[in-house]
Amino acid sequence: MDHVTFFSLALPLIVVAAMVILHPNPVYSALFLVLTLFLLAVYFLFLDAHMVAALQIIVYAGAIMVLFLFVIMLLNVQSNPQEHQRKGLRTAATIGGALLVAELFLLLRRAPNGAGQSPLPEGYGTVVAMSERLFTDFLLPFEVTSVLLLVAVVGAVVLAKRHI
Amino acid sequence: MEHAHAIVPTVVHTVSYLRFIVLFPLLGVLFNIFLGQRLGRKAVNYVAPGVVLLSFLFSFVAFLRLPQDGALVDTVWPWITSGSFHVDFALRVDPLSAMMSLVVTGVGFLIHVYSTGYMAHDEDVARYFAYLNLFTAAMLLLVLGENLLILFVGWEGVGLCSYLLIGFWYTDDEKASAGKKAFIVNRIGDAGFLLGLFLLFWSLGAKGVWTLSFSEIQAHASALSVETVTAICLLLFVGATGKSAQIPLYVWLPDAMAGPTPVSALIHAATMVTAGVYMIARLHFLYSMSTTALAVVAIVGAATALFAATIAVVQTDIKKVLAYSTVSQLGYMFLGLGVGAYTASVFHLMTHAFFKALLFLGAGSVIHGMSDEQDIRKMGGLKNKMPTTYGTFLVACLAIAGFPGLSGFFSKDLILEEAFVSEHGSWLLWLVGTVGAGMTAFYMFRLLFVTFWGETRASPEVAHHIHESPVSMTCPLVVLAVLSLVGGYFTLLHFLSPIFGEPHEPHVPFLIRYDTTLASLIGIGLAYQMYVRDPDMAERFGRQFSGLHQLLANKYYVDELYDAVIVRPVVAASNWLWQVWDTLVIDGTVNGAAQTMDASGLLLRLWQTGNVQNYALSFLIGAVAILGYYLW
Amino acid sequence: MVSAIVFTPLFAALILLFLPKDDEEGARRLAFGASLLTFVISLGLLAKFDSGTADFQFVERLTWIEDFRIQYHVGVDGISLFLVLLTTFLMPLVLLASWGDVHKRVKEYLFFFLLLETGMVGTFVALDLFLFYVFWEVMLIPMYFLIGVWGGPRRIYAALKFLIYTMVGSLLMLVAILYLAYQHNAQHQNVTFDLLQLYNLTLSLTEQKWLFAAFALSFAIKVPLFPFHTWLPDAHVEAPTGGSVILAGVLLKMGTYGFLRFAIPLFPEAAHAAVPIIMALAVIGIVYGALVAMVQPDLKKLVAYSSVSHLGFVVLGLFAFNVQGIEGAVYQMLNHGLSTGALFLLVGMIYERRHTRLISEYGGLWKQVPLYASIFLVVMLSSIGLPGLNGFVGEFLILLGTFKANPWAGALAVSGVVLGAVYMLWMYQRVIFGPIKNEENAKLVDLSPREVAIFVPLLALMLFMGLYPQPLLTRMEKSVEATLKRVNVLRQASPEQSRRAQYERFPNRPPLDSPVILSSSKDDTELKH
Amino acid sequence: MITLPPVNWLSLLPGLILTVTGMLVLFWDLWMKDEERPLLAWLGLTGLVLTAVVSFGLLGRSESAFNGMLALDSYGLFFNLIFCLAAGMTLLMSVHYLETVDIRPGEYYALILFATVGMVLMAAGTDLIVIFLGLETMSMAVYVLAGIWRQRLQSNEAALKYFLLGAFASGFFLYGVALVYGATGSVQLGKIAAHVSEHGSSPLLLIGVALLIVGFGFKVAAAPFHAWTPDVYEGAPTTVTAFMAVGVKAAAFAAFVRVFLHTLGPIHEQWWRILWILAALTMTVGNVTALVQNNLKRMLAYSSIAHAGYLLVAMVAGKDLGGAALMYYLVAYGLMTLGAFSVVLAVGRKGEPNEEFSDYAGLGFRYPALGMAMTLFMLSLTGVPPLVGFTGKFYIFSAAVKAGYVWLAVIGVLNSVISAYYYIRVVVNMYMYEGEKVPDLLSARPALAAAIILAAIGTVVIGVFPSASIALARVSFLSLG
Amino acid sequence: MVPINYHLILSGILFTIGVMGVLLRRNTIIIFMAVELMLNAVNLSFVALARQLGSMDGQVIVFFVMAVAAAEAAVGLAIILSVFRNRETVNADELNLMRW
Repeated sequence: MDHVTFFSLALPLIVVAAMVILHPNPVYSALFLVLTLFLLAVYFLFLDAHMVAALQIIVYAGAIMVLFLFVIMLLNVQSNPQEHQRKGLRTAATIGGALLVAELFLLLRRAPNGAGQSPLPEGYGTVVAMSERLFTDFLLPFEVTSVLLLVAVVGAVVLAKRHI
Repeated sequence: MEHAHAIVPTVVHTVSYLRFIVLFPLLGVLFNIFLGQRLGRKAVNYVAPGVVLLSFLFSFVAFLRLPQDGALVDTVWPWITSGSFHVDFALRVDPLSAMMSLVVTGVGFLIHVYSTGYMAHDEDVARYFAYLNLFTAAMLLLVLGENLLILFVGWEGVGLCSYLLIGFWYTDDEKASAGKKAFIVNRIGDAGFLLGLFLLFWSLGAKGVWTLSFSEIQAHASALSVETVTAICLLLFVGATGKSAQIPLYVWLPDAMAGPTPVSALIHAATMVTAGVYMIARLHFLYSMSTTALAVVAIVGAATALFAATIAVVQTDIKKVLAYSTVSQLGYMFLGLGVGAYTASVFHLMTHAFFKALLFLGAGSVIHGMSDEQDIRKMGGLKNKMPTTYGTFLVACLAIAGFPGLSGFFSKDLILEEAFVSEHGSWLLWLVGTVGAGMTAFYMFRLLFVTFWGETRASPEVAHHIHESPVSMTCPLVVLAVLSLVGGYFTLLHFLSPIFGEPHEPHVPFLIRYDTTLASLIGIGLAYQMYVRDPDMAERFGRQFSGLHQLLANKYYVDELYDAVIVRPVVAASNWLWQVWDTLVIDGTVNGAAQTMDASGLLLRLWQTGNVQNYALSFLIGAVAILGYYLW
Repeated sequence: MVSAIVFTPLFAALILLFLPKDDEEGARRLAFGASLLTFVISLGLLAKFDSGTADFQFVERLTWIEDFRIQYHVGVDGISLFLVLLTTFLMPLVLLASWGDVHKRVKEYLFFFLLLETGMVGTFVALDLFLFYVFWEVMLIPMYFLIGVWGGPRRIYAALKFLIYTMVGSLLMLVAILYLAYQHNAQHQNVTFDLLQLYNLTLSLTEQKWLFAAFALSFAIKVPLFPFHTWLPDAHVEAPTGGSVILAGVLLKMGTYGFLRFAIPLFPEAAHAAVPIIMALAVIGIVYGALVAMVQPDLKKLVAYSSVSHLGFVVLGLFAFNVQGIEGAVYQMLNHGLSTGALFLLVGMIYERRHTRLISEYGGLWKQVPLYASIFLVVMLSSIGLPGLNGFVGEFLILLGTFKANPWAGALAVSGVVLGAVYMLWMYQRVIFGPIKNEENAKLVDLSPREVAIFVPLLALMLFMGLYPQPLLTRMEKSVEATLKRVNVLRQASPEQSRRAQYERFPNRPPLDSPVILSSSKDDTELKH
Repeated sequence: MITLPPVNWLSLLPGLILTVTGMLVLFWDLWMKDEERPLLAWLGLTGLVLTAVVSFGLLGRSESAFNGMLALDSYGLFFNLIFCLAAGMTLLMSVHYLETVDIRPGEYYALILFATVGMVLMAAGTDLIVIFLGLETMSMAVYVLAGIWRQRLQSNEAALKYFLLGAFASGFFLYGVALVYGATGSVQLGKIAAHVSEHGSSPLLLIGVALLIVGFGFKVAAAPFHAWTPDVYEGAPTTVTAFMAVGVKAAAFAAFVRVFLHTLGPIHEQWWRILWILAALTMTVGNVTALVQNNLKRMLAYSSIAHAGYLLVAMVAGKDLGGAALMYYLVAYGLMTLGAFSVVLAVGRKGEPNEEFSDYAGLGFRYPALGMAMTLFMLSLTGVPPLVGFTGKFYIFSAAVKAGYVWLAVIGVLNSVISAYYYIRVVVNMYMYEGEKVPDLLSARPALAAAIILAAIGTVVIGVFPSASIALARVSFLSLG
Repeated sequence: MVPINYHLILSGILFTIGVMGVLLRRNTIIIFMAVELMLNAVNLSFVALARQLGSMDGQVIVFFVMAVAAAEAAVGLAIILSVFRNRETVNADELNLMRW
């Protein structure tokens, strides 16, 4: 990824991500999040992560975010009039956030920055490469994910079902 | 290597019957405690004096068997051994202690007998005799103790009995207080005594002599430096001022008159109060080493003699007069000790035991006859109603006044002479002593005249009841009167020479030779003038010198002074320590620590606002801090 | 045998739990019997004790926690022997006294008492620091309950104060114990909590000072040394009679025992360095305790503050670092156990009758209860150290030793003797003497045979220990000397001192020189033979 | 063609048994009558006992499975025992509790079992992703469990707070994983360890470490990441609170210790100061705040924070004794905390939770067994010998002192003193005040009674005779290599 | 070519935005969305690092993260729903039944 591509993706990403948390209307926030996810997908493409990019759009932007939007609509939550009241927290959070980003910046700058990466193996980032890893070394996590999802399902049902 | 072993002057003969001298009174104590109440007054009246008589007999046996230049020692059991410290429970009879034990048991027996009459109407007689027997035992332990610690045991023991007996009529708060005061003032002295004992022990220990035994101390005393000896002697003397009622610790003795009169006679006149004199005599070899210590003893003694005499002049309570007189006479003994006239001093101790016991018993007889009245202003004219008492009292007064030929004369004269001529004496000491002697004669005869002569001033009911005391009381009076008469002829000088060395014949100037006689005659004459020939004169004087009179009548306000300077500040300080320092400061700090914790808890609790975003914020702060650590 | 003494009470306590709930009499008998049995067994120790050695006797050793080489290691020497005996001796008396003063939740009361006995005896016999610590803490809990449940109106505050205060010290001591164990590990390649092995550690002076401070704080709180004493009056005032007796009689001794057994021999140089501080605190404690005791309106508080004063003597004696001082201190521990224990019993008995402890409520009791008053008198005299009774021997030896170590401290401490007489006699006068001012007192009943039975052994022992202390002193001699040797061997003796030490072994030879006594004898510690 | 790697069934066995049991519970629940539902608890218990037995039997093995993703070692197995203890006791406590509240037993028991699966994975996982997934599995189940009493507002709120902060923390944790991955080129602990011991630390690694600390810090409830704990513990159903306090904390520590003491052990120098401060802060904040609580559950929540602090002390102390000390202490902590919560349950009754301190007034003498058990637990939590809490603390402070962290040990013991105050307050209330609360009879709740008795016996026996368990903890910890 | 730090720093910025979102917004759903943003920032790191290292592991991990995100979404939204049912609010400020 060259500098032009990087910046032309990074800057919109930051702006859009910022809009997620800044826009008063939850629906818009969610939509901005979807946008962020899209941009990220594009970003992933440039990083040779084709499969991930696809999943990002299908699963994340497609499935998960729809769920979010659905709940927002369901609860019909409007922007909260008291949104801006807690000034102390806001100031503290802003300072904390600024410190965090500054620290991350300073620390990550020091990270080893070999721009010339190791040569990519054949088929890097493809479905084949992905699934090969997934069913060999990552077999156990893959199976564990099933338990995780089972828990999530049971949990969601227990909590959300009106009358059990 | 200048350490020299002094020759131990006495040959020790080990015997095992001395313990019985102490044991009999102790058995009497047990009898009185456990059986006295049950077996009744009669049994008590026989047993209590009986055991003392047995002690007297054993003392007498010991006295008779006393070898020419030796001592009898009875080691009963090893008492305390701790490291290099070793003390036996041992008793010793040598001329000094033999004389003392005879006086104690002899006078003690008489007073026990007297008490059976005096206490005839008291329901608690068993307890009384238990105390009295215990006192006898403790006193015997004191005089017979083979070492300084056993002496101290007796020393404390007699203090205890004094406490118990002064407060014998405990329902009277004042009497109980007097007992307490006696014990506490004595304890102050004892503290000094203990320190002296420690210093002596360790100083000798540093020379390789680990002992408190008198003979051993005597043998090695010369190894000690003069400074050390001075310190030891002065500390021990503090103890003596407490026990023997010298300035500044004499204050308890007048109050001690709250006890039954026989007790005053035995403890606060004849025996216990002389313990300090005995102790110094016992350790005379130490005192002789230190001019300073002797000087202090002499000055305190002389000062006390005069000081107490001045107070006695204006007292109106018959027992108080006698009490101050005792303090004064004890002053003479210390004066004697201080000028190195140990024999004279001990001699005076003995004669004083006779006549002062007699005086107290006489006073007791008077009080008994006057239905417990003690104020001499309400007496008068008793000489006809109580002839025996009067006669014996007169003998005693003459003896104490130093009337020539009676016991007091010899001993007092000896002391005054020595005060003048001894290398440790001075004309000033002599002068003070002589003036004091004159005053003694004056106040004693004032007492005699006011009490026994003239018209009775008692209320009719009391006057009606005035009677001579029973035989059990008058008999001891007579015996003591005889002793007061002839006591001066007991040749103690020679008897005690194994202890104090051969007496030397002092060269005494002409005037000094008759000082005692003169002083006593002047004193008696003055009293006669003031209280018999011109009874108003005393009152006139009193009015003319009302300030002085007040001062004397109030005993120089010493009690008040002590109260203001010591007692009150200490109590106030204690209260302050308790309520402010202990409760507020220390406990406040402790509780404050707990409260700080609690407050911190309340403060930290504010962290838990219940708001999930605040929690996230604290979370973020933590993360930022940790990242900051790595950045830094 | 030692284990039997430790665990008999515990065993009895467990049996007690299974007794029917309302069988109070049976529970009392069981507890009393068990404590009596324990006492009898402990007499066996006395009988078989060999006073010729400083070694620990009746030693039992079992591996307990393998990983830390922690052992169940118990044994007694001449010092702990008597403290064990004191504990087992007081316990039946206290339980006998409980017939009168405890009427609610009797079973639990007895349960905690027996548990307490196990803890106390265990503390005295433990030779493994871990074991010691376990017993040390175990003992806290029953005492806490005894104060908190059966105590007076402010019992909860007092109990909590007692617990927390003691814990602060003891937990810091735990860290110090751990440090020792691992220092041993560093030096000798094995970790151990065994006291006898830890004696062989070499520690730098700085280390010693820190560790000594940790131990000393714990013990100073327990003693209690001024200014750590404020828990004591509260605890005493609120505790039930039996609790007070044991608290004063035994628990406070744990502090002084701890100094003697642990703090001083483990850290001799630090102990020497601390002498001025500790002596100063002890002397302050003596005078301060006495003064404050003097003005107390409450009987129990008075006795409590008197304990502060008395224990000051004990600490003073310990830190004199000579035979007299330490033997006197150990002796005084026993004395204080007896006399203050008896005082608390007396106060308790009168409290049962009148339900007040205010001195001003009493007066003139002799008339009504002469037996009580007489016993009180003897106990009081024992407490103020009258010769012929036990208190004197201890106090005298302590002062003797202290005077050697530091004449000024000795001189100040002697004032405690005077003040002791002041507050005791004053109190006695106000309670026992005088006219009966309060009508209630005219109805008082004198001691019952059971109550007299409690005092007979106490008084007998007071008299015996006052007149014939030698059997006790002989048995503790070797142990005390061994402790002293530990304290002194590690110090570099100056040539002058060693010469004197040599001389002291042959006391009949004249001295080589005549040093000025006071100044040079100050830090000289003599050892017999 | 992909060839599946060989599957080491043995290493999966504990997790597998639990998963299957959980699913059985779910299925059986479908056709079960209401009054039979307690049987589900016994089914779950059977599974847990079986897991424990299997784990115990496997002790001593040392195998790596799934290409270094999962370990079959004594370390993980020892933790399995703790998890089974926590879950098993929770089930015992739940049997009667669920009858008094509106909670569906089927899902409840299944979720507890699934959460335990997650814990087992966390303890045995030797790959950050496995650990992460285990963590999420466990967390997800516990989020739901916290809010499973749907009618109770506090329960809802607890779940939401826990969830939001948990997800937030997961983000940090995952970020840490990412950076560690970047720094070392792998997420497998073995490879990370090899990389670290070869190359030492790098800035990227250290940020990763920092973020991992944050993530673990949240799960173990270390200050300042602890703030959720009191609210969630108070709001969640009591049984779940107990489960969280013991199980979740143990699991988090299991992974924490494996990652830090073992994998990142070579760069101990780089992180011990952070944990030192966290430990000191956690102990102090937990204890001091607990002082002013009036609700027993909330007090126990703060107490659990404080105990996390003690456990962190063990981590600071590091490899030599620290790890084993931590494992032993977790057993101790588990026993006494579970016991304490059991008593809290026993004192409560339907519609009347009786969780305030004042509700305990006078209980001690009226219910001697209950009182005695609670006293034991409280004293043990304080660290009074010879109970297990003391032995555990002794072990931890030993480790600290041995490793040279004397001052941390001092802070620790001073904190113990503070803690005495509030633990003893419970005892004070039980024995020194009068009250008239009447809890349901314990004899009508045998399962709960069994839990209390079990915990009490454990508290005493393991405390007085700790040798065996200490040895086991030591051996297990050493199996980490 | 852009150095790896660029990606990482961008990831860091996005992560911080997510964190800020959690702290600044009252609406729990939006807070939750901010958390998702954080996860995505991490994903970016993973992918960039995987690219840098030339290993597929990072991408596989992203796959698992998505699975976790999905699970979280299901559970999280269910929790929010159940709270909303009882309290008619999703405002974080009003979740204060338990405190101190």
